[in-house]
Amino acid sequence: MFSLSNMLIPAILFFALGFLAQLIRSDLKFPPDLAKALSIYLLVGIGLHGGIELAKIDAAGALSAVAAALGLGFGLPVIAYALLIWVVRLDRLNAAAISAHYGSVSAGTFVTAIAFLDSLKVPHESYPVIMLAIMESPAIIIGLVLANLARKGQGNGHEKRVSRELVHDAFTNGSVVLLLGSMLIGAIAQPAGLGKIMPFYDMMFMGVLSLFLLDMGMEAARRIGDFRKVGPSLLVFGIMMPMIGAAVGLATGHWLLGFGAGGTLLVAVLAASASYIAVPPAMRLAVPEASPALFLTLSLGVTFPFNVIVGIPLYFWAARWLAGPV
Amino acid sequence: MFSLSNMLIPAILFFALGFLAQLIRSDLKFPPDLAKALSIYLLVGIGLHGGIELAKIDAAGALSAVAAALGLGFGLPVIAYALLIWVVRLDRLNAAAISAHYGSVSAGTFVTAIAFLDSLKVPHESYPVIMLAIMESPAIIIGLVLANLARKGQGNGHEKRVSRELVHDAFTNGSVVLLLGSMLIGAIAQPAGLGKIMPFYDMMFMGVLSLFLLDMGMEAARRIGDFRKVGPSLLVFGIMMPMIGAAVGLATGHWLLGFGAGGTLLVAVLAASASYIAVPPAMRLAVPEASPALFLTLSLGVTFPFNVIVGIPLYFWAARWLAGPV
Amino acid sequence: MFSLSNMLIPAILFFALGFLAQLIRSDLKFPPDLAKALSIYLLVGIGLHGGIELAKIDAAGALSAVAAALGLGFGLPVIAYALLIWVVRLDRLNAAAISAHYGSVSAGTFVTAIAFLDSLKVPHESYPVIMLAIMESPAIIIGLVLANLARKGQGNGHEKRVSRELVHDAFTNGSVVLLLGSMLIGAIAQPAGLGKIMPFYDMMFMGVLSLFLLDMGMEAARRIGDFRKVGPSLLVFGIMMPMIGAAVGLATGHWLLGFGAGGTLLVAVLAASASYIAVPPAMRLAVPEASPALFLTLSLGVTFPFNVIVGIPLYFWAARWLAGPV
Amino acid sequence: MKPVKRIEIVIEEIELENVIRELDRIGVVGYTIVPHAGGRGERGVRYESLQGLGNVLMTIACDERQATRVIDAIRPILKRYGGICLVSDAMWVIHDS
Amino acid sequence: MKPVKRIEIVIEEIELENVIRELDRIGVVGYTIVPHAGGRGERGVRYESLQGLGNVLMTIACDERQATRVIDAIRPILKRYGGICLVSDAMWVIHDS
Amino acid sequence: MKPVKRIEIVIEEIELENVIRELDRIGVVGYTIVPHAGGRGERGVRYESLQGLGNVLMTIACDERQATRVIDAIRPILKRYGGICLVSDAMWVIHDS
Ligand SMILES: Nc1ncnc2c1ncn2[C@@H]1O[C@H](COP(=O)(O)O)[C@@H](O)[C@H]1O
Ligand SMILES: Nc1ncnc2c1ncn2[C@@H]1O[C@H](COP(=O)(O)O)[C@@H](O)[C@H]1O
Ligand SMILES: Nc1ncnc2c1ncn2[C@@H]1O[C@H](COP(=O)(O)O)[C@@H](O)[C@H]1O
Ligand code: NA
Ligand code: NA
Ligand code: NA
Repeated sequence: MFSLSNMLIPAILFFALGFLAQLIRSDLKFPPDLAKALSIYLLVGIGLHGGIELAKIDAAGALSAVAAALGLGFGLPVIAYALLIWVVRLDRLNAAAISAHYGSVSAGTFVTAIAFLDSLKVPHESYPVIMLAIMESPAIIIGLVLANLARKGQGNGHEKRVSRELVHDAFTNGSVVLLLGSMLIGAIAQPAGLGKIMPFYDMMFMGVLSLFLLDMGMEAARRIGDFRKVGPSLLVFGIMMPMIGAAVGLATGHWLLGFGAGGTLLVAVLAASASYIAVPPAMRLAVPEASPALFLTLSLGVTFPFNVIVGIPLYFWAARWLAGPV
Repeated sequence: MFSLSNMLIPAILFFALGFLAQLIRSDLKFPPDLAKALSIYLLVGIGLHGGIELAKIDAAGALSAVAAALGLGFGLPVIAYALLIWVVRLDRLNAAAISAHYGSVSAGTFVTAIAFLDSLKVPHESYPVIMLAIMESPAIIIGLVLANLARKGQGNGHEKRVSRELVHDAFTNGSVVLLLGSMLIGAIAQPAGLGKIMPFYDMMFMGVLSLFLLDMGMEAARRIGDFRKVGPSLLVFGIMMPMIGAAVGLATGHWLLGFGAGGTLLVAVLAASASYIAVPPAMRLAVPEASPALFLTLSLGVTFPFNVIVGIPLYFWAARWLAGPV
Repeated sequence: MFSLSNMLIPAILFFALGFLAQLIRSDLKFPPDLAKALSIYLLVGIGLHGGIELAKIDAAGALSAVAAALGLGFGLPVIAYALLIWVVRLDRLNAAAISAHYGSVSAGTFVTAIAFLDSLKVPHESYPVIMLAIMESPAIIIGLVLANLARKGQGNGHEKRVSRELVHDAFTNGSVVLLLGSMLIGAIAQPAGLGKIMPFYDMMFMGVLSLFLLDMGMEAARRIGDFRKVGPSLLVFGIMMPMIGAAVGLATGHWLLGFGAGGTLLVAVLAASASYIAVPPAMRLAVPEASPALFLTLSLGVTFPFNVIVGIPLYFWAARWLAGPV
Repeated sequence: MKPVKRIEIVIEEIELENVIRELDRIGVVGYTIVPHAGGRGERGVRYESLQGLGNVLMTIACDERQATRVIDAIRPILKRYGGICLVSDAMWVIHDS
Repeated sequence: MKPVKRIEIVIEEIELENVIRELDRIGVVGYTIVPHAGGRGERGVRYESLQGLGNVLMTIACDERQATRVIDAIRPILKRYGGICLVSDAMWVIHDS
Repeated sequence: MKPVKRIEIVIEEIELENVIRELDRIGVVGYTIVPHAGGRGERGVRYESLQGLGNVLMTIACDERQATRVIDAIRPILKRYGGICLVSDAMWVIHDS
């Protein structure tokens, strides 16, 4: 079942190609607007698919998925924070900013996991898509709370207004709006009309993902220069934290939500992945004292490649082991 | 036949999503170049489809459609101008600029109407596509003439050159060139080659439209801030004028051109819609004294959403009533 | 067999439309990032297709194709240089820069040739795709060598470092990385995953090409203003050199590589086409004394349109004559 | 022509909204924004990306009195989030003179 | 280095062609254009959009005599279509000196 | 506020890497880059395109001593590849003063 060939799915190969192109200092350039366009497309596509599936299923299942997502979104940053403070011995503000990234999710990793399942023809539950949409916000808020706690004693009045704005931003950021909005559209639009637009999202999806990952590979490799700044103990955190997250996610998916191997993998990936699109600007605003070189390098340069290349197959192996032989 | 479900076509829902995202001040951003790319795609797609259909039909029908388009393009701005001067009591230069917008057309609204017909599985004639291509230009020229008339007595020598350039621009603006050019290509290209490119324009069309309308919804909502500047009587004009235009269009489509319900709806939409891409820059150059806050807010912020959400189903109801039971 | 209808393939018609739009000074604008996006898509698409085909074929054939590509890449610039120096009597630095363009290739022309073969339902070998990927680099290096030879006696120390960088760039430029990388992915990725991404590259390919050529048509027409600077003898070179290249390519394809009419046409097109994306910036860096008005106008404004409109059918006629009746 | 202060500010894209709010508070109506900027400073390299962590370049022409107020309002933002602010002299070609 | 006037113009994208025509008439060869600019002034907010109603930023380095002619040519355009023009002093690092 | 030199450079996009290497050599840390620029000069019209032959606009604020070194390093590049470099005076609103 598990051979190298599982990793030869095109999405991952394109990620590797982008990584390599950057390593050999190719002049290959990806227009930033193209990356934005591809990410809009992917989020809408995920949302529509999720919405169509969700329209078919029961509300009770959806509710427990929502509850699990909230639990993960609020709980994981606390675990990350504790590790960063007590084990890595990082200062509190950087710890708060980094924690928020690990409580949130990476849609790119999520979709790569779906591509992985597709390539093995393993089915999966549709609830994890709701969880994806929901997990962005709580982590941002917890990050904010941790940062405000950390600042106690340093006294600063201006923070209140920023905090209020950030809570607003946490719930209205572009990814959340696109995911939830398209999910709703997928659930309520009339089927004939949906039938007309879905080819655009079905047939191109994996191809668009491959181009997106090509760019993300370049982006990840660009971060390698900052490894020095990050230091060895944080780099280890960038690999251990996704594994801890994945363990929590596997338990949640298997025991709490009762998913099969496919769905359990997706929950593990949600818990293991760290945001590198929505959370960085939020933390930049919320905790300007924290260094983007740390949180971006960890989420984009360490955890993202680790999950895409090693994590997904590893978590799936565990999910399969939990789910037992089919 | 007419239930809420008619409005639940994805194109309209995405428009609403964009509108909402802007209202709740989401940080969702659409790269301007992406909007330009989608609009190029849509215009070429409309043109190719139209051209393929037109290659099959008789020249006489095409000629009367062209004549009707010219009539609407020259006539509607005059109606709009009269209303603006005598009823709304607007100054002549702003009235001239706004009139030009209402004589021209909105390809976005036109394609949304096609999506609407598709979702009801109602067929439509192909002539309206030629009318779409033709109606951009006359309105710009009439706007220019009205503005020059308005300026009589104010004396200004520099205008002549600008006018000459604008007549050139009216016939060579990007939308016109793309529509007419692709229509010609659709009509004359050899079928085997067309067969290779049409999947790109067929299967993605409604999906691309949904993304385009997502952005247009945001753009429309951005205009709400200027409602104050526009004032109540102009806002009413922004809703009445499309209905007057639609009435003229319905009459033209049904009686003059003898179209069925589908084709009649499309002519009504051409007459009812106001340009918000090609005409604004033309009027900005031609009538710099006129306020973009007025003409853009009316065409993009009032008439466009009205047509997409209320107008299309309403005009179709009327078209059906005229066409009689099938 | 050869009628005007062969030229009515949509790709060529869109090129003509773009050319015309620019000639009539339409305000049609193509966002530069869209052109970059389309070119990334096309290169990846060509690469994947090539890779899938190459996985099926024997290494011996691939090796002789590689050898032929290297031969053409190193040989053609020398022919071009000799012509420019002795016949056109151009200065050595401009001659070096221009020669490099003609030794390299134009992926846009290559794909137009594939569209041409498709429209005639003529099959072709898959080796030419490797040749496309390989021919970018040698020409750049030869251009550099010729320029350095030309500078002998003028003395300039700074050149060494630039040369070293340029050799690096020649092998890592974006087009080369995308082509070789996707070819490798196409060859090694597991089939199930490839099956998921290929619809994106299959069904849209010719449609995307049509939009790309629309922009390239505008770009080519923009160069017409510089025809004066180029002068008549260089303009003639811009038409003769592709024919000489095509002759060499036809011979290589037919006799050396033993290809059929389709494959022979593609080799001819590789030899006949001049680079207008990867080589211009390389020559700008390597030979800043050379005038971009000369090399860009020749490759983009003369040779590219000539090949697309006249050259491809002409070379195919010759390829067919060589290959004999099927 | 009238002598004015030309204020040139480079800040992170995500800070732009805050700066405009400050300008509104002070009553500065006019400014020009150039997006897609990158750069390097004490806080490392910045470039346009999916995250919106690139820079924007803002130019404000105003009289000396307003300039002082703009600078005072901008300074804490620069302190907190980084960026630069340069002030120089220029002549404003007024439309009607 | 040679002292020059640095003219900085912000105009609507659609006006660019007209301004370049004026520069050609005057004989100014060199200029730099930054597209995609936005801004706010007496005529409200402008931003890049489908309509091409965003701004461009144009910088011209020239001697004082040419500067006067550029300003005279630009002024009616600014009056009619809006925008700003700032003039300041700079030293031009000439290539060959 | 502290008086600084404001160096403004327009070069071809493909030259950017070389210029940054020179800045690194000199020890200049801060600069701002605006991409997508076009323009016209002795070497004809330049605009953003597939070929990367458009311009970028680079702004550097530094003290006079560094400015001299930057200019010396930039001059041969301008001579070889074209472009312009303008130097003017400005006041830098320092974050902490
Ligand atoms: N000396 C400088 N000259 C020009 N731009 C600068 C300079 N220092 C900083 N910047 C710009 O300001 C941004 C933030 O600077 P910093 O907060 O120092 O990292 C950088 O990304 C640059 O775009
Ligand atoms: N005081 C100012 N400072 C900087 N830019 C300005 C100023 N006033 C106007 N602008 C720019 O000029 C454009 C047109 O201005 P206006 O014609 O006054 O609306 C605006 O969109 C701004 O980009
Ligand atoms: N006088 C000038 N004023 C402003 N920008 C200039 C000037 N001359 C040249 N440039 C810019 O520098 C680039 C290269 O100039 P050149 O090397 O003279 O062709 C041009 O494309 C312009 O962007
Ligand atoms: Na997570
Ligand atoms: Na109309
Ligand atoms: Na060649």
